Amino acid sequence: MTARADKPHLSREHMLELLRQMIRIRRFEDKCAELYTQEKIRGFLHLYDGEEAVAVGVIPVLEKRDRIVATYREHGHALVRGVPMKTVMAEMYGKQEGCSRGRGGSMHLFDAATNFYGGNAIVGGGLPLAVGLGLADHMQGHNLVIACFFGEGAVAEGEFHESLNLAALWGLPVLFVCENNFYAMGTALAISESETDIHRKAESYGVVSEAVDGMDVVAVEAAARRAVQAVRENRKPYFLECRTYRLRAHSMFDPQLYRDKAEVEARRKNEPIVRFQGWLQANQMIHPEDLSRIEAEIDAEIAEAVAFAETGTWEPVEQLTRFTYAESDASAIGKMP
Amino acid sequence: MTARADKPHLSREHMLELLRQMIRIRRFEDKCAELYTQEKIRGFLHLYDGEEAVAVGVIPVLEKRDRIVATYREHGHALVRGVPMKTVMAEMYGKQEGCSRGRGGSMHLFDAATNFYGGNAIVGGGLPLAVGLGLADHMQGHNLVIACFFGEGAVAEGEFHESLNLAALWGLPVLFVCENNFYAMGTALAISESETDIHRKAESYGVVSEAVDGMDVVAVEAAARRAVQAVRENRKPYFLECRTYRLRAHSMFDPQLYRDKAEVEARRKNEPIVRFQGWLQANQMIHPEDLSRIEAEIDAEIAEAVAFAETGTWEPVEQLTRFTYAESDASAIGKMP
Amino acid sequence: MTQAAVQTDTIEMTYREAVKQALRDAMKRDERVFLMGEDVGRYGGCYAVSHGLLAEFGPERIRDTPLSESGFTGAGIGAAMAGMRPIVELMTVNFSLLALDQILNTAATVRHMSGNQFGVPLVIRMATGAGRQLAAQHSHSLEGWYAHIPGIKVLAPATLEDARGMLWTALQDPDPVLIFENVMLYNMTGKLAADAGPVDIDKAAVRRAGRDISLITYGGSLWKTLEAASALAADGIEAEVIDLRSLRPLDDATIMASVGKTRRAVIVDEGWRSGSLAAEVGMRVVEQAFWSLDAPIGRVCSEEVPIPYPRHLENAAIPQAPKIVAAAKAALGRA
Amino acid sequence: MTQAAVQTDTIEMTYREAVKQALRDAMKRDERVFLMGEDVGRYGGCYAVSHGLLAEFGPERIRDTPLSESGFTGAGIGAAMAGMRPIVELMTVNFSLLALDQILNTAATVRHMSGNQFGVPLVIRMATGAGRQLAAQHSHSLEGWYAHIPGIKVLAPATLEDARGMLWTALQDPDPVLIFENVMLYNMTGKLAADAGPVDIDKAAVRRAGRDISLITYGGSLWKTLEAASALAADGIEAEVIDLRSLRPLDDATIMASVGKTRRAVIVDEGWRSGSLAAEVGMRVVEQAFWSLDAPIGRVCSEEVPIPYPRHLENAAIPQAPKIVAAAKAALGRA
Ligand SMILES: Cc1ncc(C[n+]2csc(CCOP(=O)(O)OP(=O)(O)O)c2C)c(N)n1
Ligand SMILES: Cc1ncc(C[n+]2csc(CCOP(=O)(O)OP(=O)(O)O)c2C)c(N)n1
Ligand SMILES: [Mg+2]
Ligand SMILES: [Mg+2]
Repeated sequence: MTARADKPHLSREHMLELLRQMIRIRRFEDKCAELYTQEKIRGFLHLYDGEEAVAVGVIPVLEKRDRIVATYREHGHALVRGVPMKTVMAEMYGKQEGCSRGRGGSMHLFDAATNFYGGNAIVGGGLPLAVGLGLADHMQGHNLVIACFFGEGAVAEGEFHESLNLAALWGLPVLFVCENNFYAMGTALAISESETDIHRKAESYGVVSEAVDGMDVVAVEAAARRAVQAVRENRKPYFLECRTYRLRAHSMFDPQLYRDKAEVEARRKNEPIVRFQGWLQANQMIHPEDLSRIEAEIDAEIAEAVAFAETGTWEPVEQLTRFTYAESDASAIGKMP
Repeated sequence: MTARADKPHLSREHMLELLRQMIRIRRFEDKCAELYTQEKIRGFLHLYDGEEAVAVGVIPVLEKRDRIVATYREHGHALVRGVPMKTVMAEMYGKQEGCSRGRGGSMHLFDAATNFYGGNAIVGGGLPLAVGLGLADHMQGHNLVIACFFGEGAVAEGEFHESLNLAALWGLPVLFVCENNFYAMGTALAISESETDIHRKAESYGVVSEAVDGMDVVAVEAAARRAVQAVRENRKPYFLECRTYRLRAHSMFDPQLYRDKAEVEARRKNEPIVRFQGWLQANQMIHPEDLSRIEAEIDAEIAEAVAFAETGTWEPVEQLTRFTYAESDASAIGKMP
Repeated sequence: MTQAAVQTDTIEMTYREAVKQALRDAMKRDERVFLMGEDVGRYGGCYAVSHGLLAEFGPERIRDTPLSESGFTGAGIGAAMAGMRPIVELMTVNFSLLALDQILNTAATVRHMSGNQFGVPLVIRMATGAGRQLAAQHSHSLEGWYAHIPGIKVLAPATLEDARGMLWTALQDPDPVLIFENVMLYNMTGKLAADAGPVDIDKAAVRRAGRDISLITYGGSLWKTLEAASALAADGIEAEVIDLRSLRPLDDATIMASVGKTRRAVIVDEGWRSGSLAAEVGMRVVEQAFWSLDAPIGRVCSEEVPIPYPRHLENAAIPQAPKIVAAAKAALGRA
Repeated sequence: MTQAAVQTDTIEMTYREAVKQALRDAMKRDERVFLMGEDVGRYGGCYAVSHGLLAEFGPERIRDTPLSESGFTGAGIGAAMAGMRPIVELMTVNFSLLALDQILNTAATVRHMSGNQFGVPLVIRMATGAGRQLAAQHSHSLEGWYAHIPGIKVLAPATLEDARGMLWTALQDPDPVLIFENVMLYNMTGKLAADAGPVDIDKAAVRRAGRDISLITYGGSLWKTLEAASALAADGIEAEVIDLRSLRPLDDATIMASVGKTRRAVIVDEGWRSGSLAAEVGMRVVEQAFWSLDAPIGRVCSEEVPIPYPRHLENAAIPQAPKIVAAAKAALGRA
């Protein structure tokens, strides 16, 4: 692992927390995949397997008041941010107790309490929104940081270009985090971009940028600290490219015809949990008991989340059209426009 | 003037032709402005006053088989390309004899005979189209060059970004000509772009680019030769930024509140016709008779064009819905879908 | 009510000026309000609506944007979600297509997808309509088309009162509201009460009472329809003219009350005929008031053609008073 | 005609396979044809429609694009104007909003603006519809909405024959044609004639003859409507089921012939109710066949809400057979 992170954060406790969060996401999603085959979870399900170091490296660096915009591959972001696992799971079930009241599902996790601005299923769609959150902060002077996550596939969209220009032009506090996992569904980076060194694109907007090994949680965290600090101090956007890899299929429907099993296997050897855990072990920073304790805690949390989701309630069909518009009074419930 | 142009083209005859074309555009448009106040021409009218060196420098370098995509400020491009002045004028009148049969008006000059693919009134809208023309050529192997003109304002649009990437990624023979006149309506470049050195943006797509003094017709021509040759030989896009200035209002409705008269006056001193003419005179390449002959010829051409437009015919109202779809037979005329 | 007030002091002004007053008023009343769009500041607005506001409120709140319709519309959505009250100007409806993903997939869905945790109190203004010989890419009338989208509201101010009064009400709305200003109205002058202020945005207005036929319309077509109603009156036909004002939601009650009385209806709408708002209004009448109808409902819409440049063809492409008169007479069996 | 052929050899296959055969056939017949879109090649198509075609035709003609909907749709327009016959796949209608400017402002207008000098013989395919619990941003049914635009044609193949046959006919069309494939149909199996080929794209089809009421629909809703018709038959009501097939232009003649016979109609359409295609069809019936109607026209559309994720709510949001049955009975006064 890199040793560039500020020393104070290299405490054993902190390291264990990073590891714990990555394992927590992984196990949660393994459970989701299982529940998907049981048809408890439906629709599209996009797993973060292999990319956990990005959310875990970046999000804890943010303050509570900061805001986050994510994509349809956002379970990890929501969990690390502190959206309660049980409300995330209930959302995947489509239950009223879900963090989006069951209306959104896997791709639309929202949580006002933690300033989690969703889950967006339109590739690139969250970028202008993040610019707007940054603009509001710029005008309100709250000194926030807006972290906006998106895949490298989104870089080809016009909205990427418009958003970077606006953020730079207006001096908005947006941290653009590109999760470059080298594939957009089945389209490899070289098939979607003429210039594959993504972080260099930020230069053409005058935005400071950096690329980091997104499989190394310590490196990501160190880069995120620099980035968040720069945004907070300079009130300007910053571009962080995290080079990572998606170890599973794009969604549950993807037969992965576009890449070799061998490529995936090679990458799996370097995946962030194994790698970080190995490093901690080699440095005697973790003991077997730590790991079993962590895993046991997480398993309990997951079991509780599943139980919560299972016993959750279905929204009555009479309430179908609710939340299309704000409700001025209770009598609006069930009223058609 | 720069002396970079290949010598063979510095013949007196060629120089006079460059001058003639610039004056031709200028006088044609002066007439249009006059006809606009007489309400012969209506709708939006965008004049090219001050920017003539761009079209005149670039377009004659293209071959007949090459294709051109322009904007709503395209009278100059159409004229230099060889769209007959009388059909351009008839189009401005909205007469059936117009180059777009009167349906398009000033912003939508089209001419299949000269491969002139319009006149597009959506800023940035022509860029993807040019990419498509390039793609067709790439697949058909005709070895064409597609010249796509657009203003610097279009650079902020997402379509600019998508188009540059596609052209570079797929190796398409598109010459992107940015007519940087430093204003998009009333919005100065620095208010629309965080990075104001436009041609550098091409780098982030791996596209070769160059900026040239767009008020110097010889320099533009020399750059265009390099660019067209590069596209034709390498079958790759090329980005040419021509730095120029719009001496008149954006359109006939623009009170020009956004810039000082003094700025415009200063620029007018350096305008391409005065400048080139002065240079030719200083170098004894032009005689007063040349100028009067050229002007007389142009005035005659304009008078003829106006007469042609005046005596043109109005499309009968019964034919209103024609050309919404192709007509398979004559009986389709006037039929509503 | 939104009828021209005659009792108090009135001021003669243009529709343009009424919109500007509304903008200025909103900016003064609420510091969360700001205006953002292409050329709203230094240029003074492409239809001169915001002329002078930059000097008064500065470039942060009268914010010129680059040509990035999707980007700055999305930025408006984000700013609205974070407590601001943005007014995004999309210059004209023709360019709004570039922002449609943000409008339909984000602005209109966020409240629902988030289970009511986040709302988008955003106002989007744009000019709409043909009539200025701007040809096929600059003459769309898509407000009725936008009215298809659940999650947004769609307003079409036709009068000075509404141009002046709808904006503030829209800004109070917790959900996205689109306001369409017909380009042919900006120069229209009229009298407006000196103390004119916010108006409701829920109710259609009866702009002319009549017993023989209901002419239902909105926006720029209102004035052509009123002209047609005068012509009909000369022939002894008393048409009732309804100004829808809000295209989404539609005020069914006012429509049905009128048709219930007149038993005949013609709908006038500048959108292309197929899939026009007129079809929706007509279908609602069929659903809710079929048995009151004495004749088929008529509609006068735009012809199914991209708007051509020449004046005579443009005029023929969009609704005009004589066509409305003819349709009304046809519905009355007096063709 | 497009009815299932029973006389010749038939092959059992899915709707997906029928679309693929059509693609393969077109690629083989005309070397100007190519397919371009996100993940059409290496991934095999997001709904596996183009699986295998990359191996057969190579990456130039089965062209994977970056995520740039506006860019590659516009590139399709340009390529079509320069002599190619592109098939642009927009993956799903939900993402087509990003390309709407190119579709409406360029593809639909070029022939007109250029005075008939240039045409855009482009086919754009996309998946449409709800039913897979993909929630608010991935479940739109906007084909009826697209049918508002003059200059384009809009097709909705509901059967294997049409999935197989419409593409080639669309490719012969000199103007842009949009083909909407309902996501719920891809797995549908049926028998298709071994020699199935191009079909007309002008006529609506009577999928079930009946005398009591006309049920007018298209695309994914056809099968729910046929199911409803069976249920109605059990109650002694013989419904005629019309499959529109082409949403623009609409085949008025077939619609009016049916309604003229049955004197009652219900229109079924998965678009949101307000401003739905159903409104347009209903309005046309009112305009052209008002005096034949014995009862108000009914419509069964989607509820006015972004489609929610949970299955029970999604099901309730979109048309279903029981609702169609109820609407038909209501129109027959048998509610
Ligand atoms: C505008 C848009 N186009 C297409 C899609 C379909 N789609 C969903 S995810 C995806 C790939 C995105 O890749 P990337 O941005 O790299 O993110 P990743 O999935 O790799 O995390 C595509 C094409 C979409 N959701 N939105
Ligand atoms: C998509 C779009 N947005 C807005 C407009 C309105 N508009 C017309 S020209 C123009 C300025 C364009 O500036 P630039 O690209 O620099 O070209 P120039 O007019 O300077 O030649 C604007 C904003 C438009 N036509 N299209
Ligand atoms: Mg990716
Ligand atoms: Mg410019």
